[in-house]
Amino acid sequence: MDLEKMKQDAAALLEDGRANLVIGFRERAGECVPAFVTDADQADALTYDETCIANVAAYLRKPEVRSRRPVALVARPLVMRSLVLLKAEQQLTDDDVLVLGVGDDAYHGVLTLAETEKLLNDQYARLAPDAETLAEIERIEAMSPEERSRFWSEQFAKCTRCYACRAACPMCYCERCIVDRNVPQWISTAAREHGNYAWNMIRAFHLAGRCTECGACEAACPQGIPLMLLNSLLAREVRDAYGQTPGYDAEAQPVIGSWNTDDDEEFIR
Amino acid sequence: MSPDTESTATPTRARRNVYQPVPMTVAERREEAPDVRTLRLAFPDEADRVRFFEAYRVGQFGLYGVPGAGECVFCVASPPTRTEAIECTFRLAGRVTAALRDREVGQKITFRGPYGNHFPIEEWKGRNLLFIAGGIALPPLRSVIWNILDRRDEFGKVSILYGARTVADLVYKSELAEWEERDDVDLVQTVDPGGETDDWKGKVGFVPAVLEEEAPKPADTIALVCGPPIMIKFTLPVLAKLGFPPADTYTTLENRMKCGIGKCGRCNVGSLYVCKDGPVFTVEQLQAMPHADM
Amino acid sequence: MTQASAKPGAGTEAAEQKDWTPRIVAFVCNWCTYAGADLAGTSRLQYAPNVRIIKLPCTGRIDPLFILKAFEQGADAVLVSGCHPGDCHYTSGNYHARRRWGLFRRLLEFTGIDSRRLFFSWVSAAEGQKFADLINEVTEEVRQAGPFDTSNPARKRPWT
Amino acid sequence: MKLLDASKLDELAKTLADAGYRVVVPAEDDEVVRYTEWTPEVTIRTDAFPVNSAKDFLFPRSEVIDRYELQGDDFVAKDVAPEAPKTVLLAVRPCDAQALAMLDTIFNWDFEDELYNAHRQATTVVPMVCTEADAQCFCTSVGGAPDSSAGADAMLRPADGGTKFILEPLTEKGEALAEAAATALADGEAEPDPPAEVPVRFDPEQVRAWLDENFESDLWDLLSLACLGCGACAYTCPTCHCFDIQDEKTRNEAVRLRNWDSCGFGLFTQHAGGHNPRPDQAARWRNRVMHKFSYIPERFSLLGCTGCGRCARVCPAGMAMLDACVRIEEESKKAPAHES
Repeated sequence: MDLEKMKQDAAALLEDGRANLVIGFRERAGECVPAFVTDADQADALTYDETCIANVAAYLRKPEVRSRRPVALVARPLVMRSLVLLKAEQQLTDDDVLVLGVGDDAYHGVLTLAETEKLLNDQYARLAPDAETLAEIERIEAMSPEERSRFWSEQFAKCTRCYACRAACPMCYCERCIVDRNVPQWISTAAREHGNYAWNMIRAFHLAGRCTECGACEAACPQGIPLMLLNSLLAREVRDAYGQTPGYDAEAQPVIGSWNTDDDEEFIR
Repeated sequence: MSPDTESTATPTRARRNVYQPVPMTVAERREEAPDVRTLRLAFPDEADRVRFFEAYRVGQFGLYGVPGAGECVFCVASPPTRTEAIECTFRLAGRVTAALRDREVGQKITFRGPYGNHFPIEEWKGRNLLFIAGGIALPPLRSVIWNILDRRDEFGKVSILYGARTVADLVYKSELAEWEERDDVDLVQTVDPGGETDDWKGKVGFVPAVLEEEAPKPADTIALVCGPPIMIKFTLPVLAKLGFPPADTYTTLENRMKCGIGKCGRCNVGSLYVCKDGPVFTVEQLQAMPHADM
Repeated sequence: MTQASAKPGAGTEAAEQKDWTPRIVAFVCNWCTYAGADLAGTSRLQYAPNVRIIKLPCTGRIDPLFILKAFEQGADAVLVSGCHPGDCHYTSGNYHARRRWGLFRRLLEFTGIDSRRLFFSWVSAAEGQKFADLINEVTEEVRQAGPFDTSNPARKRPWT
Repeated sequence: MKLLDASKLDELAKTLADAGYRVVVPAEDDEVVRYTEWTPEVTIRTDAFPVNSAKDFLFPRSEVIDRYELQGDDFVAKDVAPEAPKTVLLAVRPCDAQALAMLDTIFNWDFEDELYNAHRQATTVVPMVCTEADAQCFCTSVGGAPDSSAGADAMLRPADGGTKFILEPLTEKGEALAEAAATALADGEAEPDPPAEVPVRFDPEQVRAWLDENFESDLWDLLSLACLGCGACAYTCPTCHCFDIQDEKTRNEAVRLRNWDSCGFGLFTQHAGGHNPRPDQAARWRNRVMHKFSYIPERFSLLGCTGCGRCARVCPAGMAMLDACVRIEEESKKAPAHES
């Protein structure tokens, strides 16, 4: 991958004012963490490898970042899809962002949102879901309901309700999250069984048809809860039952929020 | 901070833990303005009442609650000179205030307090007092006003400037009428432009503007200001211009609180806990904190 | 243990088990299924008394939160029922609901609330008999499935 | 000298459990190491830094503080007895033990918190000297040390090249624990291993001096730009103690709960009327740094940070208190703050 070219592009964007901020990655003590570059001469600190898992599109909901638009983001295909999806959901316009595209060990240069959409469809139309995650989903599906219940009891018992999963997700942009609403209080805020279950169910479900399976939420979870099992299960259902893979079409209707007359209703009596 | 304004709060009864409140009974409830209600609360347990009034100084607050809904912080709106019951006045804002609003006479709520510091009124004997309040922020000053009026001889001139968005939003209307009648109280009422009614006899204008126009004299006078942040922001410069020294100008901070006892960590302004070191501050103290968001 | 002392919450677990009858919460739409239930009633059709009906304007209004809350608070099963496709009073509420439930039930199954506790149906205002039959069917199936596992993470436990 | 074979930590835990202790140990749980209650099934891991802090067992993430029986519109107060089993925090990090001074202070500085104190009094603290540290460790910059015995009732010292532990009781609680563990221990001599080398990265006095002069600074905006506003740092921090109080009810019962909360959340300080004294993430992150390095020192004469580095290890945005302090110190050297 042409890292040097990416650094040069980032510097040039900042230099000529096409972007006021570049969000990419830097190395810190052997780890890859988000980097915020506002001056061209800092662009040299940028780096990228496959451990750069954070979805920096999440920053676009931050007022402090929005006030610096246009913002350029270092984005891999799954993050690009988040951006296209944000545009489809009217959260972004072409003027807000530029993309420093990375993927398949290649640097794709500076892209507009429209070019990003095209690149995705041309080169990344078939992104294989994570095989390990799918296999784990199938393993759990093969369990009895009681075993599944026990598995998730143990997982959700770890949840401290720090909401790092929500914070790390670009699609969690509600001004006031349902869990922070208390009239009425639908979801218990205590880090106990039922509140943890309801929170994790609703978080996953609010992302049904909107998750690009970038994995940022699971990576963000300090407690190691396998959140991608929930997200990927729903993503798989969205693909299989409704034939949709979100994030490829900025004109697309949301999966939940639209319908077909011939949608599956085998489960309805 | 003078020793007299330090917290005197003590738990009001022997309890299993510091968060457990005492029950109180709604003795009376009054509709003050749209969505603003006053509850008069009696102590079913005489020992709780005695402990409360041994501790209570004007300006302190309490946590009023309904089990299952939660607790809310309001000042004690009645003075320590009236020891049969206490009153609180609140605006409907969420789950707890809705539950409190729905409590009927004879039903119980929970209460813990008094917490926080207080207005050092014992230091004000013989001095004049100027009260400036906006909207729903009259209750913290109302307790001071009645405290002063109940000991009228000990203090000088009492002037009150009270404003609200509309005539309907003025709280304690019957008491305003009473103060209006009294010769020993000088009351000026105002409503925001457009908030007046046909028969409105008070002023029309924002509190800071009316204050400037009234131009009260600062000589030997303590000023107390309570209101929404925006009102305070524009009123303090007017007071300064009129010559009121910051050390003699008092206000209360109304930061969000949960515990009320210096633990939950959300009310702090700098290293000060509003629940312990406040809610009463002089403007001089506020100016010394770069941290106060006014 | 006598019948009288075996009220819910009063007896031992074994007694509860013995005297257990399913508690089913039904979220139904105002225009079709609720009218169907009404018709079943006015037609004096007999059906199992285990269902608590909660009426909403439309199945499109039934938030997944409602279902979670029902399980949290002790339901053994949840039934969601509305107008047949094409019959929605608001044109498309039931189509939206159908897609939503198609996904949400997968999530619940995956986390241990299986299909023996989640029911979906279309019942029109004219289908009083279908409603009565449905309730009987659902009640029997839940009876077979037994009480909802109190160790399921969805269920609220006593506060400690 | 009371000795234990390094391979027999599990046996020590079992002996203590048999003696009636709830034994909290760092243990492997999927791919994460966390402090957890010892059972014969757990695998103790002292080689990795636990993701949670020991505060979980003194200040639980959710705790019932009050309870009522509801009778229609009426209610009757019920007893609340904190569940405070006799506990040993075994082989925790010295920085976890050091943090107890902060918690002890905040829960007792004025009003005494009976719930916390019940847990605290029932707890014996047995840290293990760290012989390894990672890039996020900075205890030595904030008055701690990898072999600090601050807050400890007894110390576990790795010895003889990691083959043994020395159990060294320091307090009465520690003695009682050593007695309860007697059957797992042997008398003998061993050479303590050298503690980990943790370089000093900054001077907290220097940081504080800058903080005291720079409530308003462009640096806050820059430092907080990465913050996504979650509670991961606060919830894993051993000294963070902010909480929310929330009621929950069923038809017959209402409970009042104390749940962890974080100053990083936007709603933390938001008034009912909508006004927010900390309106943006810069103000919230500033409060976090100020609280630990200025407000707490000013108020209680102790530091609000023990340099455990958990906040950095868990932060999804790659933020770190260490980095912030180092940066602040750099800044203060650029434009020296007034002597305070």
